[in-house]
Amino acid sequence: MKQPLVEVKNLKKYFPIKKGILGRTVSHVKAVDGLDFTIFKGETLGLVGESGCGKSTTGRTILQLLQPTEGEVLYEGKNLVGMNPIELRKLRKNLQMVFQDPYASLDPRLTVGELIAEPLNIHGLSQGKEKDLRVEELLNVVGLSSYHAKRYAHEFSGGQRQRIGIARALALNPKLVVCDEPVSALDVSIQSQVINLLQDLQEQIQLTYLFIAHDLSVVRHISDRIGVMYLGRIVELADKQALFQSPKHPYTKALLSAIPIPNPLLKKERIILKGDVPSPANPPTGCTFHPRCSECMTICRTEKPALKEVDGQFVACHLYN
Amino acid sequence: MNKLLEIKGLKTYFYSDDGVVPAVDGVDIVIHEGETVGIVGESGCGKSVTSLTAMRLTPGKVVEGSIKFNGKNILALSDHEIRAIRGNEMAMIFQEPMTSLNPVFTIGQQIGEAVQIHMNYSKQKAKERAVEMLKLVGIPRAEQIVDEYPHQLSGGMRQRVMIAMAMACNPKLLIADEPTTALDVTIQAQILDLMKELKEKHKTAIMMITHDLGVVAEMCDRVIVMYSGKVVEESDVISLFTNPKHPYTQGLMKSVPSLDGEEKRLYSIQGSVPIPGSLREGCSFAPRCEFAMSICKQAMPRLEEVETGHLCRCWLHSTDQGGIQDEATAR
Amino acid sequence: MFSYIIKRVLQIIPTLIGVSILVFILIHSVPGDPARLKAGNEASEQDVQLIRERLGLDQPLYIQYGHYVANLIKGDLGTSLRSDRPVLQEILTRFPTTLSLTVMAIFIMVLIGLFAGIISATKPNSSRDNFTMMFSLFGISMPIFWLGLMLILIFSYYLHLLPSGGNDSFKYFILPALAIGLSSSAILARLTRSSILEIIHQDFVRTARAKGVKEKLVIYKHTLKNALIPIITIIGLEFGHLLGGAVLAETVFSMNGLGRYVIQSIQFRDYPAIQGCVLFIAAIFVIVNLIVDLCYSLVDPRVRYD
Amino acid sequence: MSQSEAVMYATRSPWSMMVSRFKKNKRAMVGLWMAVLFIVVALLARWIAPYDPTAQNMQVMLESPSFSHPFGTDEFGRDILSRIIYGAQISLMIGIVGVLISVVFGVALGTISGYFGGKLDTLIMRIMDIFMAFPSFLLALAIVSVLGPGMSNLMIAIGIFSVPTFARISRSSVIAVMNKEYIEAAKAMGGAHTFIIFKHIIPNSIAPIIVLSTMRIATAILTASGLSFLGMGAQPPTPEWGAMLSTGREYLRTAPHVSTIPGLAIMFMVLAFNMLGDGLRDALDPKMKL
Amino acid sequence: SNSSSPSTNSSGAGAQAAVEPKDLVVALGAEPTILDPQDSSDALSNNATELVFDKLVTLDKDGKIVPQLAKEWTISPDGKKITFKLREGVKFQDDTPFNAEAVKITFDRVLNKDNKLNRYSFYSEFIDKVNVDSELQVSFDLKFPFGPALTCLAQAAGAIHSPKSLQEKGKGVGKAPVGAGPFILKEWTPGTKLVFEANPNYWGGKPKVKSITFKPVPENSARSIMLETGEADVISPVVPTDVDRLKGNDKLSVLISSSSRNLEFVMNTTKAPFNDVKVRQALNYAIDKETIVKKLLSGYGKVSEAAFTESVWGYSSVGAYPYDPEKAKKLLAEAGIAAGTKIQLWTPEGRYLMDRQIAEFVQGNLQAVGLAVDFKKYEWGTYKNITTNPKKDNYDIIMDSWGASTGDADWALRPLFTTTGSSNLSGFSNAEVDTLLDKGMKTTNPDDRKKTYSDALKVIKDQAPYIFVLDNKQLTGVRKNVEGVYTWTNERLILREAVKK
Ligand SMILES: Nc1ncnc2c1ncn2[C@@H]1O[C@H](COP(=O)(O)OP(=O)(O)OP(=O)(O)O)[C@@H](O)[C@H]1O
Ligand SMILES: Nc1ncnc2c1ncn2[C@@H]1O[C@H](COP(=O)(O)OP(=O)(O)OP(=O)(O)O)[C@@H](O)[C@H]1O
Ligand SMILES: [Mg+2]
Ligand SMILES: [Mg+2]
Repeated sequence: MKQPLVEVKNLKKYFPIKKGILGRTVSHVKAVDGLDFTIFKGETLGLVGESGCGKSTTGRTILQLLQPTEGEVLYEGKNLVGMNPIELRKLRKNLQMVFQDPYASLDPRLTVGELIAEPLNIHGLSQGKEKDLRVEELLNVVGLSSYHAKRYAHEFSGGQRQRIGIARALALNPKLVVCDEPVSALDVSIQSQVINLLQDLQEQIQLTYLFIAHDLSVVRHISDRIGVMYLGRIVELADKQALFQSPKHPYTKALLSAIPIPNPLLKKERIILKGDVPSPANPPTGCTFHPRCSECMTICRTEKPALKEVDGQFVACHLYN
Repeated sequence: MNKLLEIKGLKTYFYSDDGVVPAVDGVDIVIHEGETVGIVGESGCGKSVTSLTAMRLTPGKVVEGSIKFNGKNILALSDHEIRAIRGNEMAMIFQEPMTSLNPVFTIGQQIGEAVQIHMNYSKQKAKERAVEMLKLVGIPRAEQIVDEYPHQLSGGMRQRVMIAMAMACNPKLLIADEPTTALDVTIQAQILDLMKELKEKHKTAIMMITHDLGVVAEMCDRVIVMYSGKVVEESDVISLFTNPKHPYTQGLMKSVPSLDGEEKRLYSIQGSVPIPGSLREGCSFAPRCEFAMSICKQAMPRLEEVETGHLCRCWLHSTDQGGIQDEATAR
Repeated sequence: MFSYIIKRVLQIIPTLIGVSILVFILIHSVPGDPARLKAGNEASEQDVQLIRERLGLDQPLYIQYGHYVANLIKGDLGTSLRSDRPVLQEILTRFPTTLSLTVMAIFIMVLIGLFAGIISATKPNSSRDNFTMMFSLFGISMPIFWLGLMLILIFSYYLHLLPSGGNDSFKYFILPALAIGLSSSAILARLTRSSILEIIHQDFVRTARAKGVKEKLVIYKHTLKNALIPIITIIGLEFGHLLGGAVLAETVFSMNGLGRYVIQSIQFRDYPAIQGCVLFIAAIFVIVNLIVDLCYSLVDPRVRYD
Repeated sequence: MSQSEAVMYATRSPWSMMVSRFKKNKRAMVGLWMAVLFIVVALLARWIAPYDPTAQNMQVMLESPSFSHPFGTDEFGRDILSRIIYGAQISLMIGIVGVLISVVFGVALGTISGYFGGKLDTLIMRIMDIFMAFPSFLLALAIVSVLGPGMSNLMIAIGIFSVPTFARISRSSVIAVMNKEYIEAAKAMGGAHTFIIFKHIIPNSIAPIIVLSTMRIATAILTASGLSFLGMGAQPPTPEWGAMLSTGREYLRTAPHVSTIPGLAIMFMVLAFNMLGDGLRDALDPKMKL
Repeated sequence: SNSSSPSTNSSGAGAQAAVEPKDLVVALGAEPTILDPQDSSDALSNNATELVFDKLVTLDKDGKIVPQLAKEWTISPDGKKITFKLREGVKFQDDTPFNAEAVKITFDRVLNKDNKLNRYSFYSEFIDKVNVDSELQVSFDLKFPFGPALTCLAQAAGAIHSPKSLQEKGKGVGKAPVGAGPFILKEWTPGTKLVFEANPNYWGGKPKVKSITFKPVPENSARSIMLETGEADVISPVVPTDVDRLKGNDKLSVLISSSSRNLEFVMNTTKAPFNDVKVRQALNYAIDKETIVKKLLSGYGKVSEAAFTESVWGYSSVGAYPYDPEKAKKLLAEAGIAAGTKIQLWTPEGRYLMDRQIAEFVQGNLQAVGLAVDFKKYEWGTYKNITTNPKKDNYDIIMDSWGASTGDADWALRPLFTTTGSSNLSGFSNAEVDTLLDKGMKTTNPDDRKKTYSDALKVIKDQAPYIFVLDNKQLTGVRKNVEGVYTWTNERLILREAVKK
């Protein structure tokens, strides 16, 4: 029934830290440290976690914008890692990205029309009149109109820009769209417009999303399954209902309880975590969460827990051994 | 309860080559002693400018209105007198803990500076006070941290330092301009917790600026909703959440995806926030409002008390139709 | 910190080797024959040949370079073809003049530039800002040698206040230092202004004001210390500029400094002297920049060398 | 939406916004007009110069400014006004051609260095470091010594002398642009290197180069006149301003105008380009570190 | 710079008693290079060596040969041997005695090719051997009877070193010379100053000034100002444009003395069109020498009337080509030179007095007679290198200047105009001139010699390989309280007899 679109296997991305006279690599930032998951066709996989935990890096390595250090990314069975550049460029049509910053992701020197036509030009898809029509069509799809095509990105509000970004991503009829915090820079009232748009599009053209965000309520709203990341690893991956109703990992529990609820009558019990997220350049031994974990055991300090299935949810925690 | 801060009819405009930007366009705010007032609204609606104006720190020009703090007319004070209030009776924490601390001075120097200025502490005593404050905001190793520089701390710790700095002189009013927006949820929870604790301990009034309704619900006693330079709704927190009056407030609440309910589609307010200065007749929310009537496009409604303690600026709830004339002649 | 210095010093070496090769190639491409110049006008071809042999100029270039480098490693910059003195000695007798000139010029530049920059940054777009910036534009646009001549014309010829040339005592340095210092001070003024303006709009300055810090302290304590980084950088870079300016100033003011020596050496095709001077100047320049880098850590705690 | 609405809404490209910001800057406009004036004078030199700039007339040597010779005459009785007018051609040529040379090479090296990074970057930047280790004026001096005096050599020397600066600025500007998400977006769409470089990197990193070029024209004119002053620039009787100043130095006491006037000419031309560059910077990006 | 000893401080001198010898400050255009008289030939170095060293014979104020370390001399009848009787009781500055051995050691050093000294060929050309006849008698064997032999020995290069110093210092004598002269080199700060102190034991009596300081001041105007302000007592050279102003100052005077140097343009006679004598004459007519002297040199010079100047022995005026552009054009036309023919004119800058200016003016003159002149100014180092050989370097017209340093017609003409001359830059080759100059060199009878040279000068004028422009004047600025300063025609500034009041 569920067909895998992308399979990520043991994906790692380390950034070297250089030092010394010759700029030797002395250690690594383990931004992504061994991920295994599958994105199924037509679903939305949400990815949450605190800042710096490796969400964006995951998205970028999957799209081969960053060369993974290790691991495989299978797109419809084909490994994208190490694929020859020409072939990869062709495949890119199917894999697109919507960026977090609607201000930085559009070249300020191009008009909106040119921006949207750019992917068509790169892949030589359509010319002349046909191209103009396609641009107009894309603009309409994202709720803008063709007269916007002559204007520059800086003349648009954040929400509109994000729509332009989405139109660009859609131009090539992609299969997978990686959305890297597409709404976190937007105001609440605009955010819902964009989320609705993304959802509508998914329905209309069978898109698959990898949806990265740090706002749990947004992720919950849009995703089918959710992965929770902590320091470069997935600590819990589950169906959204399951995750919210019965979070297994202590970190997930704390995360869920930390969200302020817009209801003054509802006072809930908080788990307040101690300290900050440790640096991925120097992660704690064993379970990387153990220094902040209230249920930390001795084994947690030494041994990395693997991601295991517990009651239909995947958890990486020694509590469930 | 005593009125601590009373802002009346405040208008702060920016004058530039491109024209006038009425960033704050007639705002009334009252904050009582020990009370936490939330100010919500979309980006650019004038929240920060309002708060900065309260401390007379805005680069804009106050064209109208009055600000009274603790009985003093803020706008009429001499530079010397206003400096005596800043950081002493009225303190501020900002959104960006990363950039709000001076990178070239130690934490201790920066926290100590305020007490040196306002309480005539010696350097040594100021440092002791700094350590004390750091401990108060729950920073471990306070004795060491006091000699460290901002870049050596994480975002959450820096925001704690900011709070320590603001609280160093036991201010009566703490203005917090989106104090947790730049932080992660787990850290945000820590900071909010801390603020609540401090508030209880020191009876400090807080002006809490945020766009996160969750934070408002959790922290505030009273809420002021701003839209495009104006207050559109004001009420106590419970009544606002249970019974929002203004269509904008209603829309805002509905567009946040909830964590328990199960909605297929989010409610969304169409259109986008107006650019301040793009002068328009009528209610500034009218172009986005699904209940907009013809009058809405002609005149700006007044902020009226529609229920006890619940004020709203909307023709739907207006009892005083004469307001049309009033506003029209005022223009 | 120490290892950082070592690292930086080691990094200088390849640069200096590059410089030495570049200079060697450059100067040997300059047409001219030091032997002929040394022999004088009345000399016959035979005399010239004798001298050429004596100076070792009859050998192939790569051998000459080899000799040069071999000596260099021993710390020997060679012997001037013109004067037969060790090049290092020639340089060291002249360097104090250039150094004093440059230091005085830097002093003038910092004094005027910093002051003017602060003056105009504290009241941007006021008439005093406009005046200062216009003044600095003029300063940047004035040719050093012309300014020098005009200073001579006014202060030496008309007013008889200061000597027009030489390097005997302090008063001889005033005009040349002014000539080169003024244009650099204009550059510094502009940079100071823009750095202060940039810093003054940053959040932490607002924080300081919110604490009730006096406006003067906001500028001189909170802003200036942050603005100092680009200012220090430009002082380091200007050092090189000033060394270049010294070439002109020393010519205009007949000062016996390194700059003029370089020109004389070029004119005489005094290969070892040119190489020596350029290497020396390049080394000084690189060292000054190293010092500048180290100064960063004094003003900016974020800069750490380890 | 209708056509008319599209027309009504004047779109403002980054370029047109820059132009309007520039126009509001008084100093920049003065600079622009001064530069234009110099260019016009240079172009029309043949028609507006009252005398042949090289015609000698020993009868009127070293005359002070007068009605027939508004700027006076030099040691050969040549009309200084005419020489200044023709000199504008030369200074502009040296400035503009010199800077063009540095722009072409500097931007190419800087862009390659910044875009591809790695070993190539290190190599290019180390070579630039070597050039930068010379005080710039000495470098120019050395290059003219090698090439010999004369206009074209002067331009080449001036050109080479600014290459490292352009390479550096362009590299850092490219790197800044490389970090922008829209470059990543272009990569994600499958854009090839050349496409990204020419379509996105260069147009977005060129602003500092434009500003630097204008300012470097000023520097180039100053440097060239400095070299001429040392006798290593233009050939006499070419009316190069620096050379005029240098030869006039002999008569500083008896006929100060001979050296004062070319100096003023240099200053005002340099001033024009500096003001222009300043204005461009403020219009393009006031935070630009130039 | 070093802390200056009180002896070099000139400004404070005014208050001292009149009898006390004072310090003399001399500002010169450049710095001496090497104070080894046999290894330097430039005037500036020689000005200094003339203070430190004595020679066997020297020139007096008027350029006559007079005894110095030699009391008297005899020339053998065949003219191939000169014998000197030496002055007794003379000591070098290092207290070693002066004797015949010292003379021989000094000359053997320069005559040894392996020492590769600058003046090797100057002496080796005619000196065969130096013999010590006795403690105080020395004789020179010549390779052939050489007319100007004594003149050559009177040149700076004839200076006698202390043998001890030669032995001890080797090549270093150029930095620390020891002679038997009236002044001792005390201090040399390169680029800044040289200080010479009076030699109290000088055989000719203690000098009248306490010290002499040389300062290199390349800027012409700066030198003039130093003289005006009293920072310098003597300056050399003075630029012609400053002379009138300095003369107007009643504390100063300007010595105007004749010079053996002239300034000329050399035509490359080995190539067309300059291989045509008509062209060469035409160019001679084309140049307005009168104006050059009057305007550019403010009158401080003289239009050349022969290939060398009045102050050189053997001079006779053969007349200058008058300025006649019409005639020039006619001659050019006769030679078939079309108007607009391109020729090149090269000049150095800053080497000779007003060199570039004169050349620039000459360019104007040549253009006025219809030639298209491509003007090129070179920096001296380059210029020297590309103007050594008319065939190889293929120039058209170059500026040159020649100072017959021996003050004798032989050195003024032979190197330039004989076919094999060492400085024959025009590629001139004329059998008649060759014979006449060879004869002149070997003749000892002064009248015969004079006649021979007069004939040569006429031929040279007619053949016109050069355009002789002007004879230089030496301009020396001196404060009026200084006396006893004079110049030799070969541009040596003689300061050993200076008195400062
Ligand atoms: N190009 C890079 N070079 C070095 N380190 C990097 C690079 N990109 C990311 N990192 C590091 O990798 C870690 C993960 O970064 P990433 O951007 O994936 O986090 P994120 O989860 O997307 O955070 P955010 O929510 O702030 O966007 C961080 O510690 C970051 O500093
Ligand atoms: N220094 C200034 N010059 C000109 N306009 C300004 C200035 N500061 C603020 N404004 C304008 O005033 C309006 C209100 O700004 P303000 O910072 O108060 O908004 P805000 O409600 O705090 O928004 P956010 O949630 O993004 O912080 C904005 O439209 C802004 O463009
Ligand atoms: Mg991210
Ligand atoms: Mg704000």
